[in-house]
Amino acid sequence: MSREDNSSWLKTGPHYWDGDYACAEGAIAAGCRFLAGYPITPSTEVAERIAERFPLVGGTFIQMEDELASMAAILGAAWGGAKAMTVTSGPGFSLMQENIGLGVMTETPCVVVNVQRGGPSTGLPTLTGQQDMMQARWGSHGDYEIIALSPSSPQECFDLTVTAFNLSERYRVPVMFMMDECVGHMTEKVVVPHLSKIHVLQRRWYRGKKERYRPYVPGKDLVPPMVKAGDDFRFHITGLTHDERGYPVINAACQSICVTRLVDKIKQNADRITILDEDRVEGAEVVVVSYGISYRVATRAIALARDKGIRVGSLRLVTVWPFPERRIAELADKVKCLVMPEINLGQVYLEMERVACGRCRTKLVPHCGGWVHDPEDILAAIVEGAKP
Amino acid sequence: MSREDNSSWLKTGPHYWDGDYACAEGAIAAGCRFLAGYPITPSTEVAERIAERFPLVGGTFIQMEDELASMAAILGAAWGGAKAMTVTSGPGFSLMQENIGLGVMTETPCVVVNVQRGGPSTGLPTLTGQQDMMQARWGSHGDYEIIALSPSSPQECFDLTVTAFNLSERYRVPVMFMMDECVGHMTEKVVVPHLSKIHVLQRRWYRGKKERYRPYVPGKDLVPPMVKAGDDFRFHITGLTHDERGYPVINAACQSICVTRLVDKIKQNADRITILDEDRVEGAEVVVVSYGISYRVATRAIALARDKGIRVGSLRLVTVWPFPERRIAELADKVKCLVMPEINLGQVYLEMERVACGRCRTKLVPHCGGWVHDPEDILAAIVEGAKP
Amino acid sequence: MEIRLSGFGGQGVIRMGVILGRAASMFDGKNATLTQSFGPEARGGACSAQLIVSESEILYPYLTAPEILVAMSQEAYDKFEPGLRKDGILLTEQDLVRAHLPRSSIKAYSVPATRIAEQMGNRMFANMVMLGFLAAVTGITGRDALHKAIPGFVPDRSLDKNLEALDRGWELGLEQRAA
Amino acid sequence: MEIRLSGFGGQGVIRMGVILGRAASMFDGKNATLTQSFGPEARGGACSAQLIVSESEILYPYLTAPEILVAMSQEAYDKFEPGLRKDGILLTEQDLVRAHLPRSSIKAYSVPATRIAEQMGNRMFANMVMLGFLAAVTGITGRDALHKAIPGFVPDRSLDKNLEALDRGWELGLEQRAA
Amino acid sequence: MKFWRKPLDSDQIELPHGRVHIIINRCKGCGFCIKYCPCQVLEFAEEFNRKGYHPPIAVKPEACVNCGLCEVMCPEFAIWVTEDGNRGQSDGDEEVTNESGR
Amino acid sequence: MKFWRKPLDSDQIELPHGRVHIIINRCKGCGFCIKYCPCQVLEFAEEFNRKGYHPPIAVKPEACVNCGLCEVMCPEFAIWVTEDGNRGQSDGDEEVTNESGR
Amino acid sequence: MKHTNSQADRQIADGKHHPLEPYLRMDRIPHIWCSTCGLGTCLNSFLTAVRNSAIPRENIAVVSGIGCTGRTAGYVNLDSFHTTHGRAIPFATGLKLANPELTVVVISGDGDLVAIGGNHFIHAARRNMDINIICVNNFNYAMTGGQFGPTTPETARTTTAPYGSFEHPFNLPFLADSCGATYVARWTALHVRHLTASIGEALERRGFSFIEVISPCPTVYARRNRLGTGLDLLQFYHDNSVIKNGIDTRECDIRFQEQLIIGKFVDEEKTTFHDTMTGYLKDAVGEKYVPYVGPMEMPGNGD
Amino acid sequence: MKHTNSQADRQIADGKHHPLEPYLRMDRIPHIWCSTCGLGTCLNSFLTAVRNSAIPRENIAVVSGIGCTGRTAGYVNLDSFHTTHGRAIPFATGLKLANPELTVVVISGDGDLVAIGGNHFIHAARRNMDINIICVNNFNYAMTGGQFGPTTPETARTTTAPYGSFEHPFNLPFLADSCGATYVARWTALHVRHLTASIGEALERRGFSFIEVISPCPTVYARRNRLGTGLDLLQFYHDNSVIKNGIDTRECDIRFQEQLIIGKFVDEEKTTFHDTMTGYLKDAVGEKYVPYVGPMEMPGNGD
Ligand SMILES: Cc1ncc(C[n+]2csc(CCOP(=O)(O)OP(=O)(O)O)c2C)c(N)n1
Ligand SMILES: Cc1ncc(C[n+]2csc(CCOP(=O)(O)OP(=O)(O)O)c2C)c(N)n1
Ligand code: SF4
Ligand code: SF4
Ligand code: SF4
Ligand code: SF4
Ligand code: SF4
Ligand code: SF4
Ligand SMILES: [Mg+2]
Ligand SMILES: [Mg+2]
Repeated sequence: MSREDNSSWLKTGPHYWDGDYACAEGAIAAGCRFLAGYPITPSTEVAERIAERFPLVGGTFIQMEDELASMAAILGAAWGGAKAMTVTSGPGFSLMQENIGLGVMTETPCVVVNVQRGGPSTGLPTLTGQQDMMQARWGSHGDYEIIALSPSSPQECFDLTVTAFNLSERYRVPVMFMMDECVGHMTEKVVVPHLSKIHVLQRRWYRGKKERYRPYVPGKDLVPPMVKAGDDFRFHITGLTHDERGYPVINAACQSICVTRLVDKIKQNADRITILDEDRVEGAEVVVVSYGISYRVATRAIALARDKGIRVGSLRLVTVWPFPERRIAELADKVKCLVMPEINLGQVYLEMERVACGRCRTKLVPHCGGWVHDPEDILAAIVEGAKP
Repeated sequence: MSREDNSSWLKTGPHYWDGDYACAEGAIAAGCRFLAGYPITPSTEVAERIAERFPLVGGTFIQMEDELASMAAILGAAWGGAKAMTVTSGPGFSLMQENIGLGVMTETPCVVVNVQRGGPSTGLPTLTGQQDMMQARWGSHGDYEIIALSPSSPQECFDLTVTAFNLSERYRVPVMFMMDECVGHMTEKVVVPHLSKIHVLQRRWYRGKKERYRPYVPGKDLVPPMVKAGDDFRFHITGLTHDERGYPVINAACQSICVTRLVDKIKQNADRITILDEDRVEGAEVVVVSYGISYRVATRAIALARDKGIRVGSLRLVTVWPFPERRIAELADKVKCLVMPEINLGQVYLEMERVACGRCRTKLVPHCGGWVHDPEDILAAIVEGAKP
Repeated sequence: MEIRLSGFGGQGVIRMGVILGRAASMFDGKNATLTQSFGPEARGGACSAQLIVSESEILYPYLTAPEILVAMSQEAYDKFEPGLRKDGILLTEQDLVRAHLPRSSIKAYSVPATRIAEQMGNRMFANMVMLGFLAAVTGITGRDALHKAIPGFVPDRSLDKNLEALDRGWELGLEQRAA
Repeated sequence: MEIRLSGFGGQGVIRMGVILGRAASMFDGKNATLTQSFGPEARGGACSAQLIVSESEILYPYLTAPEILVAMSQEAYDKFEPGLRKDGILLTEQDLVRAHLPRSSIKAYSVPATRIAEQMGNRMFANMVMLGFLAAVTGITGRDALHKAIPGFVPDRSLDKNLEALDRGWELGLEQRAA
Repeated sequence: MKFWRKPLDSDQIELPHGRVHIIINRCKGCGFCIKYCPCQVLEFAEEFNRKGYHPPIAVKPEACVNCGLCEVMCPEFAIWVTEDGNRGQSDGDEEVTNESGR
Repeated sequence: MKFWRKPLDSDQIELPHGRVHIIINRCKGCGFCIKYCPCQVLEFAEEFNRKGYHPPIAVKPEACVNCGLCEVMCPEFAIWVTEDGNRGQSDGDEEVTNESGR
Repeated sequence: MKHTNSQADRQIADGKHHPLEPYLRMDRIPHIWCSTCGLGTCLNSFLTAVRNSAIPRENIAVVSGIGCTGRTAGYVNLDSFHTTHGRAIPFATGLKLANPELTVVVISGDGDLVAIGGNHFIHAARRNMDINIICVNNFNYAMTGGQFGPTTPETARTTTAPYGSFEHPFNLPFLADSCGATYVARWTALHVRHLTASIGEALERRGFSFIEVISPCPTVYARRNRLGTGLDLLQFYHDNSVIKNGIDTRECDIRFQEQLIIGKFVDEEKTTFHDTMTGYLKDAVGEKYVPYVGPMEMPGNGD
Repeated sequence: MKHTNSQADRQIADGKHHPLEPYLRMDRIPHIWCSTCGLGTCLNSFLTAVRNSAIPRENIAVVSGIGCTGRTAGYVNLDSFHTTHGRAIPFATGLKLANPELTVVVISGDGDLVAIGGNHFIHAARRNMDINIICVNNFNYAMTGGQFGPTTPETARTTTAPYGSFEHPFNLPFLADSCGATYVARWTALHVRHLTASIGEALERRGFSFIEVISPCPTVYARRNRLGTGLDLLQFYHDNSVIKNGIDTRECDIRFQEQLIIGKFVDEEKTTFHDTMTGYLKDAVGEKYVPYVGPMEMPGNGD
């Protein structure tokens, strides 16, 4: 909302921004110079900010005719060489799923921001939810793995947008930036660091010989380097199952190689991708696992529980997908109960329950959406979980 | 493919049909008289069959401009009073997700057929997969519960399509009919029973006073009766969170009532909805849990394992969603291992693992798609699972 | 300090919150977390902004017991008045809110913000009048900080008018506080 | 009895399987499960149909050791010949398949199906020639059952031509079998 | 915008041709009826209604020709006319507001 | 369709204007080149190629005027012409098939 | 006025109620639209046409997408459907085909119908689907706070075109025409008499009809462009509209705050989708053809 | 012919290779298209135009959707993208805007571009997005086995119109025209010279161009309609095409096996999206405006 000095592309210094604006500025800081979007509450402010800022920083913003087009356009832009992003909320996110799949299949780096609102369907357009978390994981047809992050403050909307772009470039996968309306419309001080303090990962360009370039020959990390259109590589990409050359090969053997690597490049690098924020987890009897706005709400319940003498830890999922199986399994062996508040009826919780595998109790604190939890509800679950 | 006597609308008697045709005939038998679709391999034959048959049985077939339109059209048709269906495969299924959500939110009975092929993205258009199972559950934004069935033979493509319509009318929810390419393109004898032997559930029309009609006042089973346009009820429906009158109310309290009932009408009726096909499960050390074509393939592995003296049972998920938590939990207490072959990298399996909750071992036999499992791979998992 | 600003969409309620929060966080060296809630997706619905101003880090971002309530509409007043702390401060829009009998412990002000704004030529300035009044009667932030915080949040061409409206509110607030 | 029919898209390979399976299941009182696999989504790719004919219920629907292989294209031949049971029967399209040295235990026939079909005016009939030939040399089902099974699976206007092609293949098969 | 300074509850006179009815608290003060009335029957009231808008009042009720334009233009269904001779006591007075007309 | 009964590997004569090259096994026998050659240079061969199609052969090679129509119409990139004088030994013979031209 | 929907009207005969109250969901009034917004006027005009129409109101269904305009479905006391953004037309298509007796009216915004919903728009027009489209064109996506869209005139400012829009907008009548629409008209929220008559005409005829209504959005469009209130915009329409019935639709471009060409541009007879279908299939299938038997009569033996 | 792409051509100088081999992914030849299908000819024509063009081939990118035609992207030895069904145009839009130096050509089927992709088509035309569309119209969805679509002429039979199609098809040139397309032409697979020249013209000019190519699909369209092979259809085109350059696009309807009007119908100058954007923003933003700096130069300090 602020219009302070627009001349320098990076707005180093303190600001009073909401999460949506901070996300837009984070994208600019990450080097994003292409955004295609279609307005939808409560995410529109990200695009609005971008529309104002891009002409001042050398970016191209296009408002497409719908979300299908927006998603397709950022894939095209990524192959044109840009760091690209789109922004939406639930209904638009549903429409993007097919082309998110194309992004996964063609290993196209890009960032998809979903400022979550209450669903299903048009639901609660202006109110919050965390109900698209499983959709972020499973919304497109076919098998794939994805990376999803969830910020808890405007500052993180800035910082983690940069991280989202970095992960996207690192692993060549569309990264889901799962905000929620509360964080998107929360306004706090956001400090933009000096340029030199922001770690931006550039696209990992192919540096080998042109003649030897094959689009899908991965490195040791299972990720292939990229090229872009116009550089005489004359490469081909397709959403069909393909071989290393990027050519369609329609059989089970090629499918196995193609899809296995797509999945493994995330699974095998999961520990490197995962970002967790832990607080007093060692020695805790109960650990509250949370993300997004629910983390902020949980802090109050945790404080109240600690006042009652319960040893409560907090584990915040900064990255939600891939699910931090290893860490959760470790904790399940140590604690009495893992408590998860989500503004949904149990989504990420299902994964937590599965991974805990009966080794400790797990407790969901559900919420249908439209508002955040009453901290008392989380507190009750903690108290319950701390019982012998 | 056959053109035997087209004159009577129900083709009682034996036929040699593939699964796609059988599904089309099942829809006709169930009273479906509206189909909107958009061609896609390997599901097109269902629509083709319908296009040929509907003019002979009083149905309206329309080929829409895309899958978004197809899904929206069947919702409209359902409110016009028709039993309606659409047919697609992975990419089209992705495009339908937003309006599936509208169907869930407005409690619109209809059937969505997905003849699954290999994904993600365009993937393996002509080859099989079971990779959209989680998408069927989580593909639209927001929280909801869904019903999904999976047939294992052309005969079941007929029978279960009728069941799918019945469940859809009973619970007022879009029912996902999750075929796979193998079953869709498998040709076997299909016997169409006499009309009197086919149980068809009619729409559960509202029978109360017109003036007192409110669209979302549920019965004891949590399901409200329906009306249709043109009967002077002058009702309103919306994809927004709504009250009993169907009017938008944008707050958390209404959301809680609205979404909770949508979810509970499936969850609380889960035992009534669930259809399982069990074979020698009592006393088994290992139970193979499977669905669709994978069940057919598993039968061979089971036979081989029994030859080896292993006590193997088979549990076939005829309904996959809602997941039969109760039965799986029961079995987990009794067997050494639950084995699940899926033509995906672990989807329904995640639910099985979660529900088994460490009380028995669970084993996934994954397959990337494009073809079915080698029965030896399933056998190996059974043998492994039977170990002490 | 927990403050709730409320009214209907289009009154600039959220903007009041942003300017106040910005003044506190950028020019007064405090932490200030602003959260907001809308009614339906369109204009005209109920809307409210919640501001916490604190010297220490704010983790839980919502109000637990608001000390200040600004109600710019009847609906907002009816909804939020009961939640106001019993020693709180209440500001209502004079023409748009018919206050019930106020709780005696509460310090209540009725502000003719819309009327003043209309006198200035546009009811859109009502929020600035209210903001100035609010700052004056509560001392939550100084007039200078507000003057610094406003540019960029109102159209440049009406900046002066907005500042004038703020000052009008401020003056009125000072008067009433004194009274 | 496990049978694999193979060739490329457009040759009517699947249709052969359907007609054969239909004849067996509807007119011979057996169980017959037909499965199929395509190549790429368009025409011209490899395609094959697998048919199991059995007196008892067929649960596992795929071939374990095919006894009969029909190969209408080189690609199909190269791919599937090694899987044919060592005492199996092999039928190849004469002009389109160059067979390797056949395994001695296999009974191999080279059928000029396309050529005969072209003589009849359209290579689309090649599958029917092959089908007739197949039935004749294997005795898998009778000519009558096939004649009953065909209507509805070929355009009505070319039904007679198709039956004729079938018969031509049948005659040739009988000859060769006798030979 | 200029206001007509006659209080809202003033009586209306019966008209030869048309009789205008206004539900004051339904009005959002857009002024469409006022501006497009061909006979200048209406003016803005000085008072606010309950929503905070200035509704119209019939300042020249006798001039109404029952053209119906105010009725069909009003976005809020707050104003309509009946043929004169209709005895309904709905002279722009709050009483007409039915229970849902909040 | 009538076939030209001269075997596929017959020699071709050098032409005054254009020299036609055919990769027999790339051809799918559509006949576009044959039908639209303005000079009736081409005919279907009687033999099948490896794909089972009848490819064209140049039956009147001397008549080719190097118009290039066969070249631009061929959906399979199986036929093209060079200006006469070009010494490439690519007379419709299989040798021209490069390794990927299966 | 012929008060055919007279039963509905009985309750308002006492003059204590606005004559359109029977056509409104009074428990939802006041609506959410802003002061001086044109949408209430459009709704008023539509309901007036319904009231005047010979079609019994139980046979009229309204389908809307999402947007300020899309809220219309929620206020009409008719069978009404508030669907998803952009999908009102295919929903209406299904509704109409499943219950061909219905008169189906789609009322939605420019963004809903020709941005995200553009594909359905052109295909429904092409098929001559028997539905009536009322497209309220306020030159922007209002519901989401005023972004530009495919109808925003060049240079107009919106939140996502903070420096002004530079995309060429559609000429909607021309677009509809090119797809085969058989009735195409454009009016403004000021031209309520024409608009009402036009809607009435569309309701009563068969085939795809398209009525564009230029309507003020003071809150998010006009304000950002300093065009004043809705009242000012009506004045603008008054001063700048030219009625040119039957003009070539090519000529109907709209430029920012320039002349507005309005009128009825196309009015042709063409067999509707439904009639074509039934007629064609009757011929092609012959005796065996069984037309769709209507919604209630589903075969089956169950409960 | 000017062999500007001469380097690419060097390898075929020996006459042992088809001159277009450098422009083809020879390791994917033969393509999957049927015998007598027109798609190979369309590809040939396109590549001939590329070869003749002054644009270096590394600057040409091809984007296809899904369909038989959509497979084109897989055969051209250029940067090429086989995207999702219907989304070639928005993908191409992103590609073009991110790398404005590229000449971006969308080659796809009628179904892909105007059934599922219709919305993107009309909006790209409206924006005058600087991409070239080659739409191969074979009157059906061929890849999926021959269903009717929005271009199928009335009465033609397809698998989903077993009794014949009864929908009115689009007149694509008129549709493109109504959306503002600045170059609109139609040819057939027989008119390879004209087609090649037209593609060449489109490649070299700026702005949205639309070239419709009527092309035989013998396998699934012609067969079901008993129209013979592709050879027969070329003959039909020969006998029934009339070149009418510059004719009003309204006149370009296609009826089943009737006269085909072909030619170049529209060729106008209009500023492209990109040029409008940069020009407009330069004016509106003034000195502070920083145009898009091209793909490689992303700010940042990382590795
Ligand atoms: C799939 C989807 N995308 C975006 C939105 C957000 N959205 C709601 S209304 C709207 C545009 C409304 O514009 P218009 O149709 O012109 O209606 P108006 O509000 O201007 O009357 C948008 C983009 C949505 N609800 N769903
Ligand atoms: C979302 C989606 N829907 C449907 C399909 C199936 N599909 C593939 S190609 C095609 C139509 C092809 O028609 P056209 O674009 O005309 O190309 P043609 O094959 O005729 O060249 C369809 C419907 C798909 N791949 N994706
Ligand atoms: S009916 Fe006509 S004359 Fe009477 S008040 Fe209304 S607009 Fe004026
Ligand atoms: S038209 Fe209606 S809302 Fe507007 S001022 Fe008149 S009565 Fe009030
Ligand atoms: S170049 Fe021309 S004349 Fe020579 S063979 Fe080809 S088509 Fe005939
Ligand atoms: S045009 Fe090409 S494919 Fe067709 S016959 Fe001639 S050489 Fe063969
Ligand atoms: S935002 Fe605009 S269109 Fe929406 S209700 Fe307000 S004035 Fe009307
Ligand atoms: S199916 Fe038709 S369009 Fe596709 S390759 Fe074959 S002939 Fe060509
Ligand atoms: Mg609009
Ligand atoms: Mg096509």
